[in-house]
Amino acid sequence: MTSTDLLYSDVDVELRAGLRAMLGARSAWPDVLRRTETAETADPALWHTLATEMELAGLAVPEEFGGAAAGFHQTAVVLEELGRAVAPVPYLSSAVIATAALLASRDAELLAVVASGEKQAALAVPFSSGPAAPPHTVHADGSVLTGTVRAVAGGLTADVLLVPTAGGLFAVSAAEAVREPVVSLDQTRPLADLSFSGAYGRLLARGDAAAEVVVTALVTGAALLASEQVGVAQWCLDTTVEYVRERHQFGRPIGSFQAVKHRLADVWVEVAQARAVARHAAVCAGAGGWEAVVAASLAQAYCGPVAVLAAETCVQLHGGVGFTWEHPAHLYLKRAKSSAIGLGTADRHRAALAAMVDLPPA
Amino acid sequence: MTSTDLLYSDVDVELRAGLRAMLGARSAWPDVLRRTETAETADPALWHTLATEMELAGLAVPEEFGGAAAGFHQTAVVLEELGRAVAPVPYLSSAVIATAALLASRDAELLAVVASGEKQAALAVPFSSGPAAPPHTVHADGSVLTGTVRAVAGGLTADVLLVPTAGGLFAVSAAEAVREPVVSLDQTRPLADLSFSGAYGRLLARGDAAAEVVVTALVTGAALLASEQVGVAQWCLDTTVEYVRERHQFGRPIGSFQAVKHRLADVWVEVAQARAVARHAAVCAGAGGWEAVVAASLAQAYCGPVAVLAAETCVQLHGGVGFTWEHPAHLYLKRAKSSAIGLGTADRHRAALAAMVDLPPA
Amino acid sequence: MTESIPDRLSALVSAFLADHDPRGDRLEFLRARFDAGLSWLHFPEGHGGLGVSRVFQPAVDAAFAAAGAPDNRPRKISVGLGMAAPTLLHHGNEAQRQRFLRPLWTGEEVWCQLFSEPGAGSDLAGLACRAVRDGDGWVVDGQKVWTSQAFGSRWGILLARTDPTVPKHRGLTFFACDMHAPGVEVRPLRQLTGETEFNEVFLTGVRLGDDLRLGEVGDGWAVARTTLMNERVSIGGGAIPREGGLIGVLAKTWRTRPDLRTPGAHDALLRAWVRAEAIRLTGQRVRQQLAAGEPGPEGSAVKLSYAAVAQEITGLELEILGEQGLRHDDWTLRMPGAVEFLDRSPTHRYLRAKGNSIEGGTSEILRNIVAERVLGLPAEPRRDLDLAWKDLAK
Amino acid sequence: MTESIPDRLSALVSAFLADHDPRGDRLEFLRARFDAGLSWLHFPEGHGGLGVSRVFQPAVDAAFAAAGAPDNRPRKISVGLGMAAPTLLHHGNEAQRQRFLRPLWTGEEVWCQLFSEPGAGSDLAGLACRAVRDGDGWVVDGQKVWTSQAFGSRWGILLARTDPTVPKHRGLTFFACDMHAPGVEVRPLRQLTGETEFNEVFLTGVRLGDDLRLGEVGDGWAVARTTLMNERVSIGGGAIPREGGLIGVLAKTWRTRPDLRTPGAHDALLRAWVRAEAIRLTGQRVRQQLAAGEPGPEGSAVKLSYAAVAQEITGLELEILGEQGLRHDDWTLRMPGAVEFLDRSPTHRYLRAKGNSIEGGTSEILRNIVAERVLGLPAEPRRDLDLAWKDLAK
Repeated sequence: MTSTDLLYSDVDVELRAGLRAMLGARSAWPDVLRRTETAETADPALWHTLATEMELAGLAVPEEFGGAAAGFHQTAVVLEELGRAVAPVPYLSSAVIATAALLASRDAELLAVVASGEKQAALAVPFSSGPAAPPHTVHADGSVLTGTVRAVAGGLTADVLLVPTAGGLFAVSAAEAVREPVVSLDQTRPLADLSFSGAYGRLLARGDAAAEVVVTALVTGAALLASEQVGVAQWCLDTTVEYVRERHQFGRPIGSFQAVKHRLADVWVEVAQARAVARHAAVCAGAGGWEAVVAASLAQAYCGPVAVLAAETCVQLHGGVGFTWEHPAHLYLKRAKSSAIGLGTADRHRAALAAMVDLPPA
Repeated sequence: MTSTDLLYSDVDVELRAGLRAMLGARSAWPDVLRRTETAETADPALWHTLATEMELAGLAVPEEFGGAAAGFHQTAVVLEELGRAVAPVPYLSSAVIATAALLASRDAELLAVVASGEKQAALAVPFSSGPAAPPHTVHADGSVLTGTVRAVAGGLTADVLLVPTAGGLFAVSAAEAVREPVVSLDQTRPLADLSFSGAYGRLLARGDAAAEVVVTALVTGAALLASEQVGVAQWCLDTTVEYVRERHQFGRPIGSFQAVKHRLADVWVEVAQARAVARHAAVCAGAGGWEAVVAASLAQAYCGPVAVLAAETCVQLHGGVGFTWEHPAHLYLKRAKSSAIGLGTADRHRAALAAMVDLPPA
Repeated sequence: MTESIPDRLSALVSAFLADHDPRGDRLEFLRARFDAGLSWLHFPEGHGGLGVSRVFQPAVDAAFAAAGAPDNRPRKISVGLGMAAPTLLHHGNEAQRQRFLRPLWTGEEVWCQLFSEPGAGSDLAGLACRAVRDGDGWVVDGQKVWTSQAFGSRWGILLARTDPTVPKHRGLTFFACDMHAPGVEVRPLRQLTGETEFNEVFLTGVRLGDDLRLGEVGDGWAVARTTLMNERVSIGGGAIPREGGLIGVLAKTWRTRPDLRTPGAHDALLRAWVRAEAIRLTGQRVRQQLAAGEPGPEGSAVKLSYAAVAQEITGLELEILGEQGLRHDDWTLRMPGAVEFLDRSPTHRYLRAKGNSIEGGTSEILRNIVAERVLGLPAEPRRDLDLAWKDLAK
Repeated sequence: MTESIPDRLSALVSAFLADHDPRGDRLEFLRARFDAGLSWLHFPEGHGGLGVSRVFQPAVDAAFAAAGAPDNRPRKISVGLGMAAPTLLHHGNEAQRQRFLRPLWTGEEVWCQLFSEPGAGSDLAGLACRAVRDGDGWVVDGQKVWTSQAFGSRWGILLARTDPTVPKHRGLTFFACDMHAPGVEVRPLRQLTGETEFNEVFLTGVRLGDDLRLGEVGDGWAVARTTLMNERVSIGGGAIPREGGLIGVLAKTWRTRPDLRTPGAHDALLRAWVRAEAIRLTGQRVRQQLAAGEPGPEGSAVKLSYAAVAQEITGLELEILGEQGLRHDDWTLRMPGAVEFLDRSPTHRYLRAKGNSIEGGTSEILRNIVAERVLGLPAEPRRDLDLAWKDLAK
């Protein structure tokens, strides 16, 4: 096993700066908060800018399919920034998970429209799935699909749904599904319950190949979600540090109290380590193979809890104000907690790791 | 379930004061430390004072067997003080575990000599046993015993060994065993490997009754060990508090640093709760029945880790000096850690609780 | 031979019940009970009590309840009972006690608390709300926050700064604030659950007569300490059975949903179960200490631990639930009823539990208090105690 | 076209090896290597180096090793290499560098550290060891502690107080202490494992010439900062494979002893495994940052985390082992060899790991440093910076 490169390149740094400026202008937290109380919880204009104008939907897609061929380690930088902004766009679901599925199923045509940002795609599995593929809840009779999938990330706004069934993986036009928005814990990542009753599906892969496509997509999603979690955690840490430097009680900044300092130092340690773990997972996700699977489970076993810790610390150290709706901390808390469940809890990923690294249960 | 009385009685308070004075005079920590490097790691004179002069060996034994009939909740007070002093006497092994076994097997004669402190007894099981009875490693051919038991607490100095076999529970004169002292992590609780090759045993109980005697003894031991752990934890907390009030760095007592204060406040919370849990277990141990088994496992699931936390915090907050041989902290660390393994780890007691309170595993 | 206190009380209650119909007019009955000294027994005669220990209270309350007598809806008027009443008793003058205590106890007048401010949370003594002398009264300007039931309240216990030129603890004065006075504006404060349990109260040129001042001018901190000490006493709570509360909800989910179980979650559940049980037994011991007349500091342990375990349990619950843990029930802004903690969705529990380590004193402040008052550890070097309030860094 | 640095270095090493037999006299070879500037490349010419970046060092060392050349036993002389040498380079005068650097690097003269005192651990600048002017030299009295290898050392880097009447950081002076001087007494210090890795050093009327002073009188703290910064840099450590170190030992036990497995221990093992792997990857990232010339503060994260996980793993190991975890191997007082961490009993590992969060800066102090220097959080109010040392509470 050679060492993965865990540093950011100059291109990464530039990409990050551009994204952060755009998100700051177009999707500052008051905008995000306001949107959670509207009917349109995802931001279509922001998606358009991100996916099409900035050409980031196809960042990890090879040039032959119309992508930028930059690789998933650069996609990870995008996710860090989207996490940092709790941006309400289906980037993880379309540009990572569905894209990984399409890459694995080598569907050139669909890949091209998704990579261009022209269309959004979503893998029709519950967002909580992982690390193993979920049981099939949609039945395929030939190419006619019937059944229900709950809590699909990106399902509400996707144009194309990639639906796993026992009969294979199908591409289904969203128009053929009934989509019920979920009142989700994290309103910045809308979920939808999808129902199919005799929908037409185009077969993308069948049998073992289909199962492998789904697993690859979930593994890639788990690996990349870690970078989003790092972004969430870093925002929570930065925002809390800034607050405790300014907030005075007892005639001094509360950040000068040792208990506060130590707690934030501990969060910093966790975030620093989560970053190394997430970078490793992102690089491995691009390379594929066995280590990609190990690294993805490691990343979800580690980074999910770190984002939750950072967000919970953010709420606590903001005191009363962190408990209010008007402060953005709760957006991050909700994103962190639901992401810790998304694509498999740390607990389930630890169990998966145990099998992979030969540490058998009792 | 009626509420157990978790307070100390006036008699308890008096008993505690007398014991603490005696132990301070007779077994201060420098004496304890010195003794760990001698051949006689247990203190026979101290045992004599405690068991015979103060008449504490039979504290929990009914009067008809020559005991004080005070009940195990008072024995628990003795254990708190012995823990506080890391006293090198086999009180837990003889006056609690073996006594509980003799009470359960209703052996009046042996009970009387053990309750009087005239003889020490020990249940010949590894100290790590619990909460389930350990597998038999001694074979009984009629009343002739052969086999080996490792790491028996109190086994080195016991006059009578209570040896579980598939053929029943036997009382064996220590003279019939080969006893090998163990170089134990906690030298203040000497352990011995015992070998029997054709030793004569007197049958105390057979079949299910014998198994039940052993389990009762282990449950009682686990319940009462919790009070010893509270004593260890309380000493560690008190000693650390005293140290951080005196020790100056940066021109102020280190106990005025908030990180130190909060850490000790957290230990205090744990010790306060451990005390309630240990009192509950001690009262229930006297009453017997199902709740005694639940309370004992609860006590070991909770109090063992608390003593370890308190001892580890004691070492850490003493800085370099806590890492030296010349400071008593390590005596408590070793006692705490080996007691957390003794009579079953917290982990095993949690699993036992799961079965008892209907929280089945996955 | 003198009659024992319980016997005497029992006789008094019987006599009272013989004279007053528990099914009659609710308020009339409560007022009469107050006048008979059978309200809060430890209060002095003439103020709803008989000057006997509060350990006898439960028996008297039980006797009234057994007779089908109305209660004073103690949960609804908890700020009045727990905080305002002892403050009025210890620091009010006779006229104030006569004016306020009876309608407070009967629930005719609800009280709220006007202490915390956006800039003064943990450091309550640093508050900025000003009260300025104006003729024979006061004019109050400032903003208060985290006020429960501000909408339905008739009175508020108010801590305000009357002298900014002295150190912070010395420039405060305590008032009963007329919540109906012009210039009092209450706004609901929305919390991260979407609900509004609390309010902000804006005070703009609010005129209060000097007869509403409790204690001396500049003595507000000492008065507030009485208030806060009584708040702390009341937090202990009653006996709960094993698996009462949050752990019971999670245990039930575990038992009824074998499909959700994983080995890792099992051990986490057991750890939480053990901890919840330890807290429960500690609470039991605290109540036994109180009943024995030897109150200990372990109530603080319970509050600290409870906050931590509530957060642990509710977080674990969401992870165990998986897909269901991603779903909330309702984000609509609304004012919650008394106890919705167990009726709402698991996500609501998770979010609401975040307040447990903030409200009623943050866990950080509570650890300071334990370290200094229980363990006797030295205070940190402080600069804020001797400087004039106006010169403090803010 | 100019030759690249690696090529030039490679040529220099080849030429050197052609002239000097790596199998010949060890010391002669090492001295010659020093004189050729091939010892520590980043040192200036004339002092064992060539003034080039230390990134080229590994290749040169590897070339010498490949040729079978002797090394200078870097582990044995780590205090000299890591702490004394950079201090001598930056603060020593030319005569001192000439005198000390070569025998230091060749290992002919071993160095030890005389900084910590019983009363000055975390607060090193508060140390009490006095150095008093006496003619053209100094007389030193005091006690130092936690000195490794004091017995075999020829020199010690000594921080002593030369002026107790000024604030603590300003009254210190830095010396090279002659460990053979009369009045230097070394006593082994036994630690809780039973061994003696460290020593106490008693200095009683020790006379040191003024030529042994490093830096100006009163400048000792600035000099010591150079020393300590270099200690911190050297702590990073090298690349380790997955399951290198303590977690590998535990994983092996788990794999080979199915009889010891429990579900609860399994999850604890996995948590530790994940954490150990996170630390390993963070260390990898730290080394990549260093190699890219962009050192980051994450090394501190590794030290903090490593101490915690080492304690967690060794504690868990004992619990998993059960009966075997109750047994120690040997309490005999002895001086341990270089690395016995993995060869001794699990109980020894458990005990020794307690030192990880104390030695080289306690975890508490390290968290302060992270909070203030990395996160930019404000310092606590301090009283000890401006008072004369003699007036500080001790």
